[in-house]
Amino acid sequence: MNNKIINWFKYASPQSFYPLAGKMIPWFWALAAIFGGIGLWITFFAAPTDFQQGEGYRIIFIHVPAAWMSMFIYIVMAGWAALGLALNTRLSGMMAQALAPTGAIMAFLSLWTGAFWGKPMWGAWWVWDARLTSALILFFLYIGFIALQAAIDDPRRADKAGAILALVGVVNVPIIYFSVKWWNTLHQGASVSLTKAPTMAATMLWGMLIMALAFWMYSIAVALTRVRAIILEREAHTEWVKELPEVKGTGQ
Amino acid sequence: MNWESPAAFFAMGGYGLYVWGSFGVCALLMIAEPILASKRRKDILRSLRRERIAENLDQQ
Amino acid sequence: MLTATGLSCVRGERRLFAGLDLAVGPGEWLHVQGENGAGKTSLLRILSSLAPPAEGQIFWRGAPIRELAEDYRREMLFLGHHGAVKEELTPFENLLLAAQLDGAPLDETEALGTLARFGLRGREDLAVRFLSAGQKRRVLLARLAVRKATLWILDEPFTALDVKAVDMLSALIEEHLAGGGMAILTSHQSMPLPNGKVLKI
Amino acid sequence: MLTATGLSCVRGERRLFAGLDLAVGPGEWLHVQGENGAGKTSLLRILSSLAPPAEGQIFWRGAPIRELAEDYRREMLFLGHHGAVKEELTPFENLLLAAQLDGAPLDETEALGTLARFGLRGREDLAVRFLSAGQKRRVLLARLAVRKATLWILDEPFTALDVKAVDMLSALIEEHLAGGGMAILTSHQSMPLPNGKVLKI
Amino acid sequence: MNAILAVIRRDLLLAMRRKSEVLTALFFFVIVVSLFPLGIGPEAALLKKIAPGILWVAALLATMLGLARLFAPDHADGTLEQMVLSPTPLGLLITGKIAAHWITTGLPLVLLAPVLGIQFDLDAEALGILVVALLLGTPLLSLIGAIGAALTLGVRGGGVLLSLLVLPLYVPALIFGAGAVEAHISGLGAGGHLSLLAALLALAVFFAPWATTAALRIALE
Amino acid sequence: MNAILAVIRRDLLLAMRRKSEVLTALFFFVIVVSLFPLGIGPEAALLKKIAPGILWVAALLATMLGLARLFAPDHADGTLEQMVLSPTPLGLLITGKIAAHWITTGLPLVLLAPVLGIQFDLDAEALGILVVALLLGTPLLSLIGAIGAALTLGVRGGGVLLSLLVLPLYVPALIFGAGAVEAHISGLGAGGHLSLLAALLALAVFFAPWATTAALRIALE
Ligand code: HEM
Ligand SMILES: Nc1ncnc2c1ncn2[C@@H]1O[C@H](COP(=O)(O)OP(=O)(O)OP(=O)(O)O)[C@@H](O)[C@H]1O
Ligand SMILES: Nc1ncnc2c1ncn2[C@@H]1O[C@H](COP(=O)(O)OP(=O)(O)OP(=O)(O)O)[C@@H](O)[C@H]1O
Ligand SMILES: [Mg+2]
Ligand SMILES: [Mg+2]
Repeated sequence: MNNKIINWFKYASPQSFYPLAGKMIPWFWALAAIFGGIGLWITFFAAPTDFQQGEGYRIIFIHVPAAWMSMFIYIVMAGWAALGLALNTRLSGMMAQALAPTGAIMAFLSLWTGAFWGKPMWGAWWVWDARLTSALILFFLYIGFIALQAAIDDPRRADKAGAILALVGVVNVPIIYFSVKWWNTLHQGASVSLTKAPTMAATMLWGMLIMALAFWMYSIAVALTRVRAIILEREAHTEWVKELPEVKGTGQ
Repeated sequence: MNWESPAAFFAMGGYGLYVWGSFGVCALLMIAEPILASKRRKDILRSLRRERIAENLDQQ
Repeated sequence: MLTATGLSCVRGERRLFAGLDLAVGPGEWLHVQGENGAGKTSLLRILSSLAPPAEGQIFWRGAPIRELAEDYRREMLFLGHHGAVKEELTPFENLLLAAQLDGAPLDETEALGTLARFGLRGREDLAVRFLSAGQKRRVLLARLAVRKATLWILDEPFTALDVKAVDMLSALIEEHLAGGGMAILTSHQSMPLPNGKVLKI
Repeated sequence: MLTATGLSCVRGERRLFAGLDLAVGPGEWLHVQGENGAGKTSLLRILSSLAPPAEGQIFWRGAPIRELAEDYRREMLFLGHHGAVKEELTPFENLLLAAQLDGAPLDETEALGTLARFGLRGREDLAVRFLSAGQKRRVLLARLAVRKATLWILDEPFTALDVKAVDMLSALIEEHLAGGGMAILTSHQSMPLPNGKVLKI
Repeated sequence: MNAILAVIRRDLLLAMRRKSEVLTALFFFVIVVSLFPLGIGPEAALLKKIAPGILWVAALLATMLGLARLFAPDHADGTLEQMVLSPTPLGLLITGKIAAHWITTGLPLVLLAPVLGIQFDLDAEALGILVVALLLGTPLLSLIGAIGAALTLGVRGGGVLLSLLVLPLYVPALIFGAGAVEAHISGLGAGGHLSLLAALLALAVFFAPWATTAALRIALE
Repeated sequence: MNAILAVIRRDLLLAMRRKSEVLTALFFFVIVVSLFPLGIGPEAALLKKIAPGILWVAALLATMLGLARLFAPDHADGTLEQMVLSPTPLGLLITGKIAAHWITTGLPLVLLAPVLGIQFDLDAEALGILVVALLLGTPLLSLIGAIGAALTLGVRGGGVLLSLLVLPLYVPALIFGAGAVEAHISGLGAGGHLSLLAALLALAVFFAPWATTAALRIALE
């Protein structure tokens, strides 16, 4: 028990996390490739044509995982941020910073694929639907987080300011979600509404779940890659970085 | 298999633009992002190595 | 009694100083000296608890200042490069409001008297914006006289002051020390005050 | 040759000085002295054509500076309390851009050399925002060395500089004077330069 | 409590001294509201329909414009540093500053809004609801805005970054605020919207000063 | 000419250094545009009708927000004083600064506007006209704005006073700009509006730099 805590703290230091992350990355890439392969196969070959939406519905296999990821990542990011504020561990801030761009990309993908789905289905690239609107606002929150961190030069300050923003955001995301939803249902005009997806066929469900797993693995792998870069940038002048094989020139 | 020919596959039953527009951008971003992330690491490694060499030169 | 042990300061990737120890007792003052960019201002900000040190500990009457928090701040007064003086307000209003924020409201006659002592007679009701460089500094320094603090931390207090004002301020500091106060100053000129210790960075 | 006759300055309803005459010839410098708020800065702004005098005339080589306009400004360099230094840019970029704006682009090695001369080696690529008070002044003063002006008008140039920098700047001014330049300075300290005239306000 | 009052008095005095700032925030509100009919065209029915939305967006922008100057001047001249070093708890001083901000920007908007509402042909009851909604909503805008102002303090490009951070967080206030008036106009009753707005305000009153203080401490470190 | 280019290069360099400023002006535009549907409600037909007005008002506000920082930083750190004292004619330097302002704030808006137009379901031709109108209109906004920025330089509460001065002057640009797109949508043809906009621009190009320079000289005296 005691040992575990010590271990945990050991890996919370950038110095020991850096090589650990390096070892984990290839595994996550491999998993991402496997799940991605299976998922794509289901997407294009196993899943049957939808009798209502034709082939266009295949977008759902990336749209939904991207939308899920964009929300998950925000929560994970806020979690790291809270940890950083509470325990003052350096790694937490770096993790939050590494996750933000991936989260923003996921949010963007959900918007983009949604728009490319909406055009054939609704005849419009965009409608001011509750879900769409709150996804858009989530994207803005990500951009705000990234812009704030980019605008502050001192990394420690950037971490803390980012952490507060992420926490304020995480309180607000559900508020925003429900307020937009309510706004929309009260005023739903003559415009189109999201046709509730029919009870999904088992293949589709499986395809979506597997694609979601692939997105998970991808996100972890990229975030770890990025956190390694951030660790190096921040700790460039520490002894352990200077002793790294890849810096000494003996590795790679 | 639900596709009669590669052409049918790419046409996606008339939804080709939309389906490939989505999957294309998705693939593009998911390829670009890891490349950029690892380039970021390589860049900092390169500058660290350069600094090290300069330091060694200074000491000599 | 302020003591600090093993202080170090890192700005960006540059280590300005490390392993710095200091102690100032009642009636003593410390002259922090060093070249431009040596880290004097950074040290003063650390001592005043505005910035945390990269390493090391600071004690006030034996207790760490991090823990003392408000108790330390009540006894300490920090005046830096910036004025903390509102350009739109008059010297008089500035002085009254500063005292109110400190929780020790000031009597109007006392405020007027202090301003006159600092050579601002006739400028009490002119917005600070119109004052000359030296007069602005004087408004700031007037806080020294009204706020009863034990430890003064002053960053280049003599900047922009003319000869008369320099003498007056020296006398003020001397009086403060004689009453058992402490002071930490930076200055590029030498200072004619007794009981000084010098700390070179 | 800069001459001025019958200058007076009014700020608000206060007449700071009146009937002021002065003349500075090649190789000479003028030390403007006075208490805080006497009107030194106001005088310098008038002489540099930034503000018009309430009364009086200023002549440069015999012609009124109002009429000379750009011809006067090309030969004159004014450095005041404010930096004219961009906090976001590095000292190196600041110097290059200032030179470009003056229409006399600077060679990169020359710029680096000047910065090193002003003790900013190792800070060439750090945004000015991070520099210490004295280092910021040094960036500003580096313009003295790169801009070839005949008349220097400097408002408290020694503020915030450490001993070494004060010596260096004095040497620079001396060199400028030896080469037939002129200078008008304010300072509350005495200055060890030859050929000085004193103007008390 | 005394400290809060001292800060409020100080900030109001400063606002009086820079009178133009308060007045022009108001004029900004008026002008933005008046720009829309110019951009959209003079159709009365259309304008009436979008009036609550426009009034709220304008109020939101007007509040936001003043935000950049909530802490910046105090930061620039070192007052904020002195506040951190003051023996009074920083949280109280900050609460005072937020309150003063609302008094100088939010309150005037609330008072002016009915006049502008009349221009769009809103009836008396709708105007009443507009005022109540703004009365609940503008303090919320000040509270949330203060967090953003503190986070962007001393940061490059702070002014516009501030809007980026704050505007998404303003969305619920906007939706319920404008929604209240619209719901009334379309006969649905504004009660629900208003009580949600009040709940948000209660949440913000407890949470925002804390977050603002934490952000300020970081900015000054 | 060289001087103009030097100033443009300098300001672009500064803008790159404060990247967030440029980017966030853009996002401000995006966010303001997105706020309106939230205030007004999700009805597609209504939104499509008011889209040009909203886009133009948002562009106008986004330009205006950056205006306060057109001369203020240069004023604060004494650069402007040095520009006045520089042997290069001040008018040229100022023209350079205005051009740089347009490149960093106006141009990105023009490029982004079509994307936002799509959100409001505008068709391709309407989007084209929107872009042309903005291409003519945003330099106009920068030019007129520069006069206001110069006039309010160093004035207390300048930021908001600025909006007060500038917004009324922006009205013609707004009416013709938004009018062009609306005229097209309602089938009237946008030619008239666009050529009026072009005429205004030509007028401003000659007149505004001169007025700005004069105002700056006064501000610095
Ligand atoms: C720009 C446009 C769009 C955006 C931003 C968007 C956003 C989202 C988000 C955030 C989710 C996850 C919601 C959740 O799990 O509760 C989601 C799921 C989903 N979206 Fe979209 N969407 C868009 C367009 C569309 C379109 C056009 C369709 C279909 C006609 C669609 C169908 C779905 C379906 C079926 C789900 C999964 C349903 C579920 O899990 O409850 N979306 N979308
Ligand atoms: N991000 C950074 N990276 C590298 N160096 C930095 C950074 N920030 C500050 N510095 C350096 O830290 C030092 C700060 O010094 P400080 O302001 O404490 O000096 P000082 O002793 O008060 O000098 P002065 O006499 O000029 O007032 C400067 O040398 C500055 O160049
Ligand atoms: N509007 C005004 N009304 C009255 N007096 C004013 C007004 N504006 C400025 N003054 C006075 O004019 C003087 C300006 O002096 P100036 O800045 O030239 O002084 P200085 O000699 O440079 O002083 P220092 O040594 O402090 O820099 C100050 O005494 C100031 O109080
Ligand atoms: Mg210093
Ligand atoms: Mg002066």
